[in-house]
Amino acid sequence: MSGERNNASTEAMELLRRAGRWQIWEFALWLVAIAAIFVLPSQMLILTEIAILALFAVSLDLILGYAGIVSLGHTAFFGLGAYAAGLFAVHVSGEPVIGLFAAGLVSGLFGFLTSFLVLRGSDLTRLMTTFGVAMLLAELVNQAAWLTGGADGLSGVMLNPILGYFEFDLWGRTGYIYCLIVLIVLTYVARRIVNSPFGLSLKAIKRNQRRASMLGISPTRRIVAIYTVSAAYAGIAGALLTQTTSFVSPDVLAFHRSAEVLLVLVIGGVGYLYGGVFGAVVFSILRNWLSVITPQYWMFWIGLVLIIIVLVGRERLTSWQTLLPGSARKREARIQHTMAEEGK
Amino acid sequence: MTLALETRHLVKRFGGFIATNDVSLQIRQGARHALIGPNGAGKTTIINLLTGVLSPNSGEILLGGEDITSVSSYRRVGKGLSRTFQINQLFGDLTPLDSVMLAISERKGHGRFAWRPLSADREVADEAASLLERFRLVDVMGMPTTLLPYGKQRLLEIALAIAMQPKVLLLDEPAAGVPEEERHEVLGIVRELPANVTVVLIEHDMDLVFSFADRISVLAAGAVFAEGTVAEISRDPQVKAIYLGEDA
Amino acid sequence: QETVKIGVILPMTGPFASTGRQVEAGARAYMAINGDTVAGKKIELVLRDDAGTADQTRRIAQELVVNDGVKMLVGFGLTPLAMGVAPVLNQAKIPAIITSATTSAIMKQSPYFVRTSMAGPQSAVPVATWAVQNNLKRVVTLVTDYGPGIDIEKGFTDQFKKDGGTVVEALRVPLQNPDFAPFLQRVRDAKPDALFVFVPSGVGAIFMKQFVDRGLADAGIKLIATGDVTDDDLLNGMGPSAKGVITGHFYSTDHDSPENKAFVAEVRKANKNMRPNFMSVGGYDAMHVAYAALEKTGGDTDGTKLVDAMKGMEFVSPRGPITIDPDTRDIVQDIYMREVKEKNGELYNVEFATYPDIHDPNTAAK
Amino acid sequence: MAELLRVERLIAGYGEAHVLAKVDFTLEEGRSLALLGRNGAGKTTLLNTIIGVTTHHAGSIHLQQRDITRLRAEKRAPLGVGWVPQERNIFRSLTVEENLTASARPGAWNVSRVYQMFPRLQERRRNLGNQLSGGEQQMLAIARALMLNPKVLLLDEPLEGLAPIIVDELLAALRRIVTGEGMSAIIVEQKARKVLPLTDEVIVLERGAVTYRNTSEALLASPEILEAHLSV
Amino acid sequence: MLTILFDGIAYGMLLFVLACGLSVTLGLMNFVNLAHGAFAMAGGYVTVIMMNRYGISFYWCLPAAFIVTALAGAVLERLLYRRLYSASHLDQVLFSIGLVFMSIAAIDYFMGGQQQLINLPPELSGRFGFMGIDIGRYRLFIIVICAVLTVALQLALTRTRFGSQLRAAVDDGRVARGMGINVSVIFALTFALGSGLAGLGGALGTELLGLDPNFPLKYLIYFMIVVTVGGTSSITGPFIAALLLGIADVAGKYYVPQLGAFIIYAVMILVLILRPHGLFSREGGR
Ligand SMILES: Nc1ncnc2c1ncn2[C@@H]1O[C@H](COP(=O)(O)OP(=O)(O)OP(=O)(O)O)[C@@H](O)[C@H]1O
Ligand SMILES: Nc1ncnc2c1ncn2[C@@H]1O[C@H](COP(=O)(O)OP(=O)(O)OP(=O)(O)O)[C@@H](O)[C@H]1O
Ligand SMILES: CC(C)C[C@H](N)C(=O)O
Ligand SMILES: [Mg+2]
Ligand SMILES: [Mg+2]
Repeated sequence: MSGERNNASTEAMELLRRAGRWQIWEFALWLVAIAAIFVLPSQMLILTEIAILALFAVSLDLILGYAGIVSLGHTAFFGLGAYAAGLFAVHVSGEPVIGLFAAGLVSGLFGFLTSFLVLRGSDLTRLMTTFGVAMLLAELVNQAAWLTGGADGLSGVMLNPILGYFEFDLWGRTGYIYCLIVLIVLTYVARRIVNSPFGLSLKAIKRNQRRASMLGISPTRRIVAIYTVSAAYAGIAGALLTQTTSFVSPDVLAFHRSAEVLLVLVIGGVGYLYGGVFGAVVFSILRNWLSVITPQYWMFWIGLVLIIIVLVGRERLTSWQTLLPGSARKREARIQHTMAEEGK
Repeated sequence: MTLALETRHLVKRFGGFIATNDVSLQIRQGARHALIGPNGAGKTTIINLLTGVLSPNSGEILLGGEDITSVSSYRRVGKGLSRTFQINQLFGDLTPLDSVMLAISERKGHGRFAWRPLSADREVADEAASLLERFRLVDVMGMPTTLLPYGKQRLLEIALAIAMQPKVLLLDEPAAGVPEEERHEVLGIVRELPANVTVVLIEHDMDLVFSFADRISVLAAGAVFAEGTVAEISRDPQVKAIYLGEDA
Repeated sequence: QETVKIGVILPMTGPFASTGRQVEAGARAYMAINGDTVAGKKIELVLRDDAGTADQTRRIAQELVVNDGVKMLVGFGLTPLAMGVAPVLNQAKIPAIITSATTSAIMKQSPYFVRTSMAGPQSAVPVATWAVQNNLKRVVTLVTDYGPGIDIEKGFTDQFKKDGGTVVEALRVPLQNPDFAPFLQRVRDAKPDALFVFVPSGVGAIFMKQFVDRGLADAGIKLIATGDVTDDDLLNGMGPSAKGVITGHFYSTDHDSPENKAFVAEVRKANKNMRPNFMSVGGYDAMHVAYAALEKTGGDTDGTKLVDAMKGMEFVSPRGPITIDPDTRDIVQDIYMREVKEKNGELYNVEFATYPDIHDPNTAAK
Repeated sequence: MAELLRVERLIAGYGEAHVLAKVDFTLEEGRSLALLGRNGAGKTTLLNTIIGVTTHHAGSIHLQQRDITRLRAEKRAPLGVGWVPQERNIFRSLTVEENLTASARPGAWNVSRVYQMFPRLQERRRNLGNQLSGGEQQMLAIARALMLNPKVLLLDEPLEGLAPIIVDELLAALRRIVTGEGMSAIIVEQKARKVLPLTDEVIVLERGAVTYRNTSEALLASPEILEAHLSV
Repeated sequence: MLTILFDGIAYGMLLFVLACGLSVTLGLMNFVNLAHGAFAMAGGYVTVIMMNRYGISFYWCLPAAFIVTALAGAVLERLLYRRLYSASHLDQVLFSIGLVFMSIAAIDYFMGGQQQLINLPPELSGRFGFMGIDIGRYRLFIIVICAVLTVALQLALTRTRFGSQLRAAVDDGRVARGMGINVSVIFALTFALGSGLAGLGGALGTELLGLDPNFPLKYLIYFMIVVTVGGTSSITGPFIAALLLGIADVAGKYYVPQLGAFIIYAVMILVLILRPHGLFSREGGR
């Protein structure tokens, strides 16, 4: 009997380990991203934009994909971080890395303060309260022209070389490397978080909040915690934008950004962190390509692509993952297959 | 006699409807207490009041002598209260393994660890595996819960409550949907819990109730209608008339 | 033959898409009329959409410079979009001709900016003077609450006070504002002689309707505005209610000159009979400035040389004579007072007075 | 007696997965069938396939000689199939009464008759569906199916959650309905001994296939077979 | 003072007329149809084309806008929407935003990007005084239409069997089918109704809001605010919410114009903090 027990727990350990294991495609993805520095020197700018958008989407995935909190105002944190980094550079110090931390801190704090708004209510309620917060913030920035430059934007953002060594260049190479490093580090951190017991409790809260509290989990605290982290992530993404463009304007707080990041994440798929990254890659490249071909009507084609993605089923588009060895999806597929076999 | 759980003059109204009407219960530590009564008598409502899913209009709830009437529900769990739901409340596409891991690590207070991988917790995993084994869920522990047959989901529902190692365990019709042969087995696991664990059972299967409980409260129209030992209740003509029918 | 690429960055989609469409039409009209070669070089436009988002504008500008090798940039629909590109210009040292963005502050951001649209307050100043001259001494101002609006409010108010008028109340309307009722009611209650208005052009048409519908005109309140409100492109659709509105602006489709006739005819021909408006002419003149600068440098595309060539340039545009101020690189132009009138069954802004050589009051003062 | 329902070599499941493996049985008018089997044997899946909410792979279903295999679910109820789902699935934003009337069809069963059968429902008739107790929901699910005035009732563990006295009444009522009114019923139940006395025939499912078929009487008389098929 | 109240009510009703179609599709059918504005825009363009190109009377344009968009809605429902009822809300968002993008570009292509304006018949323009209140004729017209619509819809959806079948279908489509409720027909009809109402709203709104290809995105947020604040389980909820928001917005902009832009969002957040499921939510409803 004890032999059997051992079997069960070994099997359990194996299942748990597999869930958190690094996949080959993850390494491949980051290798490609790094290789791009040397292979695509003329595309640094769009790649930078993608990296920033990806980080922003990862931050949204932390709350949406794991805790189930939809937000149509996530750009509040992005924009706040962008302004924080800009103001920091203008008034305190032009050192990018410190500015990044400052922006993350400010946005995280704001996330913490506004997190009580998303604790209750349906998806729709959350969608609209977060949206409202972002709009109020945007209006505030517009009115506080003495600090933010108002509608004209905050100019005069000058940045020192990163850590005193690496200067931002016109080609955007430094900018890209900088953003990529931040993205990789923060994705790694997010990965640790979601694969921890804490991460598991978020998944549980998303699926059944009532039951989660009956396991002694305080949904409130967990949501506040992850919302704060996510806000800080978004703030850092915003700061990266400021630092790589040395300019901030109120459209970092505009509605379309919240909507865009949601689109990007949903395209890539929620709840596995890389959805944001893939979504950002696909969406940016597609949009850029289409808007070069047809500057006036690219929206039509993007719209068509979105509809096709939904109708064909994103799962089928991302099912390439099952082809790779050892992936979680493959395991699921296998289980379903076995079930089917047993049924016969 | 120490009381594990006590309610005093508990009242709950839904609009004009009184679902719990001045209920005072005393359940001593280690009791195997059954709560029975007609459909809609207010049994589930009492469990919801006890666990803080609902808050009472008036009255008090005491857990081990401590007033917990206004304590939030997750804190009550921390104080040793655990329950199952009449209608399964599970975690959708999470697997039974994940669900049980969650319950155990939360009990151990590991839920705040955001840096340590789940798989690094050998101890928790061992305990999860043995619990799943006891509930015959090992073969399906890696499947999304929603795909399990109803009966297996029911077992997981109970396993989660037991994983919390409660001092007081509230079971709301645990056997519903569990095949007849497994019912006794499940209650067997419950019965094997340490003697100082208090169990409150709601159940319409009288075979189970009579074989399991040492004391029974009968609820009707929101109020306590009768209370006594198994023998007393099963013979009570009034209880027969409103609830048991002729069979019992 | 060598090709010189000019990058055109405009909002072609989003709320300001009509700006982009007009500017593009103007620029293409210039090339249609004047050919695509200058100083032995072939000119090629590379049009890109920034959807009105500043970081996109900046990225596209940077890419056009670095990857496509454009020698000049043209466009910039909104102030923050232009602001965002300034650091790129300073680093890459290439000229950027602004065809639409209007705030005064932009020009200071980079010595490579040249403007062929207008500085916002330019058209407000003559309106103020004209109002006082015509005995409209108590005025309420109403502007859209963003950079250009505030610039224009300031330009108007400064001049108006100097000339002896009183601003009874200054209202600012949010950029996203579907209903003017409360603001117009406030105006009505204040009972001024006239209401001075600036709102972006699409909004202007809706504003006009609500102004008339609320009976403010009947209550004896005159509407005076910058030309954005009676945008030539939309004027016809506003219907009879627009008749009699007095505006000050730098361009009217109706401007009587051979240059303008040719321009209007070309734009109408190429764009399903669309009327060019003040944004279009900005695009047209931007191309003129670009051509003339290349001519002057003899085809040399060095950015600094080009900008130098542009400074002090003088020519007759479809709107009338204009100069590029050699110090500020901003445009100096005549502002016309116009009244909306019916001509051949269509509505036009008919010019009736000219205020010559207006500088941006905000920078000229200093 | 006329044949009511005929299921032949039925293979069905969820999506790609097969759960039922060539199920065969027939049911005659005015007869009732007990459907037994362990957890996960496919009982629910079989009922769901008859009502038309699973994925059909092969085989056929005939209702009164009419092939309904490819008919969409909403077309089957009007032909006389009434369904009590295992998880009750009360419409939560409808009141009790709306739950009853939304899908009702004319016939012997009407609102006042089901209220007579379940007085509790009448007391709670203005309550929303999701504000009912578990047992009340079960009653409502049964009442809702009766309001369809079907020819055959598919009952998926209908006794679960009901008070013993109600169980007795319900079983008695079902017997009256089946023998007295000619309505047929297929009843899934964990406690075989409760339903066997009421039903005419019995089939046992195991891993999606029929492994035993007999009259209820015969099965009741041989407890060892019952044991063999149903114990774990 | 009373004039401001009247204007507030009128503005609220304008919001409502645009949003009530959405409170049918999103509120009752639980489909996150962000393309609602595209249907409204279609209704608007139908009106513009009929009036400006063919000189047809405004009064004929309203039913035409309703019918054309309802038909368009029905066709799209049959072809596309119905595949997505069971999809997640996020997929619905993606899909309907895709439609919005396509509609924006398509309208830009066919109709051009400029503002479209219409001129109302004289009896609807201007204003008259009534007991000291200054009443805009067109605004009164909108108020009347809204009141009628609200009563009719509310009755149709709560007092009829169609209404309860619809709610049943939304609650649990699979089981509703099993009960013989023809879910797809009900959904198609309801969706057509919602789209038609959107079209009607667009036709009525063109005069006051203008119309350009960006309409669906520009006003999307206003529709959503009304429906969210009102709660998704009735038509009267959004009606009252629209009134509240309209009055608050107009009065706020009148009395404290400096805070103009903050008001509507602040009111929304406040309401949602106090009542997370909107002003009127049937307890236990979604
Ligand atoms: N939210 C609510 N609003 C109104 N009435 C409610 C609500 N919740 C429960 N009720 C009513 O309260 C009564 C008691 O319900 P409860 O679930 O406690 O019954 P129960 O004893 O558990 O019955 P069962 O044995 O059927 O599960 C029922 O009649 C139910 O309709
Ligand atoms: N939605 C689903 N998708 C895929 N597989 C499913 C689904 N529901 C059930 N199954 C599988 O189908 C098989 C049969 O399940 P079914 O619910 O029909 O069993 P049952 O006999 O009714 O069991 P119980 O007695 O527990 O109700 C099981 O193996 C189960 O895992
Ligand atoms: C096209 C105009 C609306 C541009 C505006 N005047 C600006 O400078 O931002
Ligand atoms: Mg109960
Ligand atoms: Mg079953």
